[in-house]
Amino acid sequence: MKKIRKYIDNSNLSLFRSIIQIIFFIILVYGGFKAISISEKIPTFACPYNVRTGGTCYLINIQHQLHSEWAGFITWRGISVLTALLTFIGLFIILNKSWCGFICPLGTIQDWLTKLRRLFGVRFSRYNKTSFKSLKVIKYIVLILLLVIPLGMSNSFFGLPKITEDMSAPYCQLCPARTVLPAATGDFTQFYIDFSSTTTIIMTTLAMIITALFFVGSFLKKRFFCFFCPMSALQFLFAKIGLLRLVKVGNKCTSCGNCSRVCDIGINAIADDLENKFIVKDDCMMCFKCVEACPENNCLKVKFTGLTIFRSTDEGFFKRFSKTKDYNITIDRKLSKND
Amino acid sequence: MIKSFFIVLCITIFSLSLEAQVFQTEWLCPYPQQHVKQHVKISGMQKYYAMPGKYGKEKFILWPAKGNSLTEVEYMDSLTVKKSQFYLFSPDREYEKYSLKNTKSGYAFLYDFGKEGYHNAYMINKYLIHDTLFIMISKAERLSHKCRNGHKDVQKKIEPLIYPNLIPFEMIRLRMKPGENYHFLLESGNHVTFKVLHRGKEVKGAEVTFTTNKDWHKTIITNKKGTATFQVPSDYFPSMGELKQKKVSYYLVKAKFTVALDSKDTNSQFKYICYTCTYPGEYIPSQSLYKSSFWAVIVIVVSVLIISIIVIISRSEKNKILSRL
Amino acid sequence: MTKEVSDKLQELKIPELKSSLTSKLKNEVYKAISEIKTTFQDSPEGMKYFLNRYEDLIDDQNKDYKNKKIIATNCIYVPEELIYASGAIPVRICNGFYALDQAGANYLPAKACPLVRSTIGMIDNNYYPFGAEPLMVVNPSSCDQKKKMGEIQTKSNIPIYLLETPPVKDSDDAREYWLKSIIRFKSILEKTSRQKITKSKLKSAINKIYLAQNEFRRFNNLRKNAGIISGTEAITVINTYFFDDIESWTTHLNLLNNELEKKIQIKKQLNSTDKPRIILTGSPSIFPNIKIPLLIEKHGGIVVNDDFCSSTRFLYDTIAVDEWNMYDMIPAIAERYLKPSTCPNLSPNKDRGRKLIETIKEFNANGVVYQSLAGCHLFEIESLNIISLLRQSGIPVLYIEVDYSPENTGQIITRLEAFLESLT
Amino acid sequence: MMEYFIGIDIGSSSIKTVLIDQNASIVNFSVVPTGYSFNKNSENALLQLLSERDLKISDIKSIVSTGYGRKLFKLAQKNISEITANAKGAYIISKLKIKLKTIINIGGQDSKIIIIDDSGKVQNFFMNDKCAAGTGRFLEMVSRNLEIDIENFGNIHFQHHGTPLSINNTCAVFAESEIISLLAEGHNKSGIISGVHHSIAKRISIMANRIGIEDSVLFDGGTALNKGMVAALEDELLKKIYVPEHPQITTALGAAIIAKENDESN
Repeated sequence: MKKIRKYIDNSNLSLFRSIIQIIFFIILVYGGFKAISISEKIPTFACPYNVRTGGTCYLINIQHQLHSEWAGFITWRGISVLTALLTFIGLFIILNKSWCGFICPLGTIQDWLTKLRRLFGVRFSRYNKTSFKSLKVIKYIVLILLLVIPLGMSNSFFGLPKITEDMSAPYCQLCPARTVLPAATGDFTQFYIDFSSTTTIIMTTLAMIITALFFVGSFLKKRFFCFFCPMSALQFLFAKIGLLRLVKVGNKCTSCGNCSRVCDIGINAIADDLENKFIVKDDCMMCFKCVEACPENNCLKVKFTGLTIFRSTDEGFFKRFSKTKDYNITIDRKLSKND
Repeated sequence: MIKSFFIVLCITIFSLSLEAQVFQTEWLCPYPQQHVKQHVKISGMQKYYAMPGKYGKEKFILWPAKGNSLTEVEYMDSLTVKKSQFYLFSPDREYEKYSLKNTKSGYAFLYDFGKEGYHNAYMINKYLIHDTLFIMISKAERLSHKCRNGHKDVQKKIEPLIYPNLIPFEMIRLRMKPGENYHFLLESGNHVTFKVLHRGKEVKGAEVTFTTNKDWHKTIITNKKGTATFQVPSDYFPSMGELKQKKVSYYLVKAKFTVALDSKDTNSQFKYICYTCTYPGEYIPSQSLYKSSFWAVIVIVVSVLIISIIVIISRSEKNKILSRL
Repeated sequence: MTKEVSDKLQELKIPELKSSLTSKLKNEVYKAISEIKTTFQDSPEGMKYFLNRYEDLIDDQNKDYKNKKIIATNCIYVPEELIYASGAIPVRICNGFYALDQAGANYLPAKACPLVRSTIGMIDNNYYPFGAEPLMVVNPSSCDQKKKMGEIQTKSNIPIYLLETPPVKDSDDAREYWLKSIIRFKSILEKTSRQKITKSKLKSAINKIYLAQNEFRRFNNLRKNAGIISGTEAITVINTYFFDDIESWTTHLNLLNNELEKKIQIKKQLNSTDKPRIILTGSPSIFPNIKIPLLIEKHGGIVVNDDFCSSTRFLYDTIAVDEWNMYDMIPAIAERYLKPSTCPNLSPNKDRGRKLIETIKEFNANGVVYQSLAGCHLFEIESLNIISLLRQSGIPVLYIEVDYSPENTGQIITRLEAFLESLT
Repeated sequence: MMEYFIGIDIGSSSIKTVLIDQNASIVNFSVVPTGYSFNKNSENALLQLLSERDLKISDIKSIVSTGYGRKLFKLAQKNISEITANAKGAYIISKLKIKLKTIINIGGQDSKIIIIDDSGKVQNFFMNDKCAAGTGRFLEMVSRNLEIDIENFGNIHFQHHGTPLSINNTCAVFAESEIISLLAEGHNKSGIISGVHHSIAKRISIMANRIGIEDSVLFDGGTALNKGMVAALEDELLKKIYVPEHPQITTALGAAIIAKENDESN
């Protein structure tokens, strides 16, 4: 058992993650060719606008389901809304936020863009503390709008006129996944400006601007979009009850800052926060790069239902970061009793 | 001399009127008369359903009608309908001899949503004039689908079905390749192909005319594969702001083919059989009417430029520190 | 010493003070080495290399660093990676020689910190490890005595570069200021060693230090089995990193680690000795000033670990770089020396107490000896809250004032013995 | 058969030996000046002690030495630091009378403050052995100058009424010249003596604040015999101070008790 544990702790998790990302990218974006469909309520992006999608993102579901009168929620429609939400939570709990880190195709595209930038040696951008704090709120505003607008379309709030039908599935119209994922299968029909009414003109132009922002942003800033994504905001409401957990032992931390430096999203709180154990912050995507980069034994641990499946060890750290090919030293530690 | 001329004239008028009378096309009209609209429920995609009531819950509805143009439609009443035969086939080929129901909105074909896929409804009338037997077949395909039932192996379920032994002469709409699915909507500007079949075999040389509700029509002779392809015209020009993306307009396709009987079985009173088959359908304005990818590309390129400039300026301050690396 | 004799010596290019200084240093080193050899009978085979390195340290004819570019550094804050990447070798010149302390006495007041005085003594007498003169001495502005030391006019004409370190470590401005000062240092380094620091050179430098750190971490882990190796020997082993060539140091430490691991397999018990396990903290004790750890281990204690910046702390913290490009490596290097640092010149220094208590738990030590060099105000002031923190968490602490002179061990011994007896 | 243990405290100014039996009651004790070769003197003191109770060296179960010369005393099986010995001795002596927490010991060459926990183990201690001010040596120097024997310093202290003369010089050596000038100005000796007592007491109270003393304080060591010193200390520390019957021998007694405990444990 200890041998397996040691092998896992020394393993190169980033390699493993990029393999998983590729696999799920194929499943979620090209699943339709083989009629694979994971489920209609996945807690990650798998855009139904992409005809060949291998599953459907839950956001479009919830927007359609909320597009009904108040009375509707008491009838069978309310039950279907509830069951949809429960399946979403059920799926989400298993992998917690690592749906974003390991599976989301949009995230995978952003990681590839980062690798591209790295090739050209362009410097990455990083938010300083103040802008990080202020930009953090956007994804919650988007989530609230995403839930309120469909309701506003079918019921009039405080006597105001109902929102026009053109705004159906408001977030999906603006979401970069609608344009990017179908493009990945070669279908560029989603790149259009719809002139049929002023609302559609505004919405589709915004969508195009957001797509441009998506490409430029994630080329320069690692995981640019994930910072504004309402799915991560929706997920965070249930992150605390997830089975997969990232736990930090505060007093083992030497606050060396490695974890916040390698964090793609640039979360500083993981290095500064020494108090609470459950260290997943709201924009964390649980890609576990921080656990790989932590040189302290047992400081950062990945637990699945209480069982530690991956933890930070100094041996693992040196195995991952140093090269020993032209030295006659090997990095391995005899299994000592107090491990 | 004048007398003979006069006789010939009245014969042609008579035959014309006969022709006209005989040759008014019969078809199953998917839209009701104006004055009965309130008895009928309309769905998001302008598909008409019978109100739930005497005949159980919501049902598809088709009104047998006559008339060459789609605008002045002469709905058949009880008299003419008596002689015709009605057939109804569900997607898994269950056959049911059908009789019309007299609903508030007139004599109509009513049938359940039932199974996923296309339900076929047929009306057959036979007329004998001189030595030709006119067999008028009006066909209608109605899709029944609920998203809740999922979208599994859609291609198989939407294949056009034919019944050669019961319906001698038929016409099918070939499914759009690739990827036609339940949510397929024929857009003006797209091509649609019809195949004419006589007792299951493709018919070469049949006349297929395609008419829209703006009385635009076009006739094509089927080739040796029995198919005729039309390009759906775009005839919807709304002013700014009133564009309804999903405005449904109807089309009617009529195929006509006369077969000469061989002289052997002389006992029949006629030498020629003239088959005609009608097939109604809907189409919506083409997306290119209001969607332009050209502008999308422009917006993207412009915003990429603007964003990059903004980002480069905001990064220059940090670059100064790290520039000496 | 009549005038003619000193003139003759001047011509022979043997400065008179130096000859007697060498002999003083030599016997200081030999005395320390013999002390270690006599007190610790079963010291592992691998120790020999490290003790010999000290003997080579003080003989000027040693050819190790003959034609190499040397950069003398004076504190943990100076980034070694940059020096290695610029093709030079960093040599740390803080030392524990009492003779150099005396030699530097006329530059600094009596109450000044002996470590700074011995560094000034080394610079003034041009007495560098292996007799190899550095191109430049890098002197950080960490504690105030080191900062002022840079300005003192000594006989040596080697340029002293002041590396500006921030007084605080948590604020963003301090980190940016530190990054800028590191970048300025990089360009100065490139000028002095006339070699451009490129991405690949920096990466291989970081890699060299990774391997050294890996061996050190193994060594540190092994010391959890108290009694495997004495604290004094451990401090001498790590102190040789100051001046030794990094690759040979790493390979020899690797051999020592393997030897220790075999020893643990044979011995099988974990905490074999019943002697009280002591953790040393406070001002660093650098070879040959190993008075306190030696006395503790002579009188029945065992030094399990320490958090001196001259031994455990300066090899402990590592860098994790996401993209091996300059714009990521340089900030990473800068953060290595600032963020995890628990040097008392930074305030507030909450991390130090927290980490000390964590090391105590990890090495299940029984007590802490807090030593502060006479005149080192930083450690003296910080001792108040560190000692009260340790007292609150029920850990016995002894505060001792130390200096480099070998005489006043009598009083220290009584205090140490009383403290050790109160632990058993 | 009665077992006997000996604790010997080889101090800078005097050698104190204590002989106890196995239920820790003091059989005999002696205080002898250290002189030059304390090795020989301490041996004689030991033999002298035994002969008074007509015992021989062989009857002694174990001997523990403490104090400055503890390492060089051949006869002792074990030597411990005087801080641990002092703590143990003071704890045992005062166990019945007070709940001891702080021990102030002013010896010949140093002055110590020891904090013990309620089981008698040393918790924290502070030692001043670098500066002669506040040690017995300072009192010896004053007695030489005033040609008054230290023993009767105690009652002379009380002859002086009113505020004691302030000897503001902290260093023992310079305080000597200050005392001489005070004498020249015609101040009476009792004022000077009480001034000296208070300056020592002040030194001790500075050390006390550093370490934070707690209630039930015990004062021992040679200087504790001097009543005036005890009074001065009580004024400075504002605490009731308990002085054992023979304050000089507490450390030696502690050593003897530790000898007994070690013997019992193994």
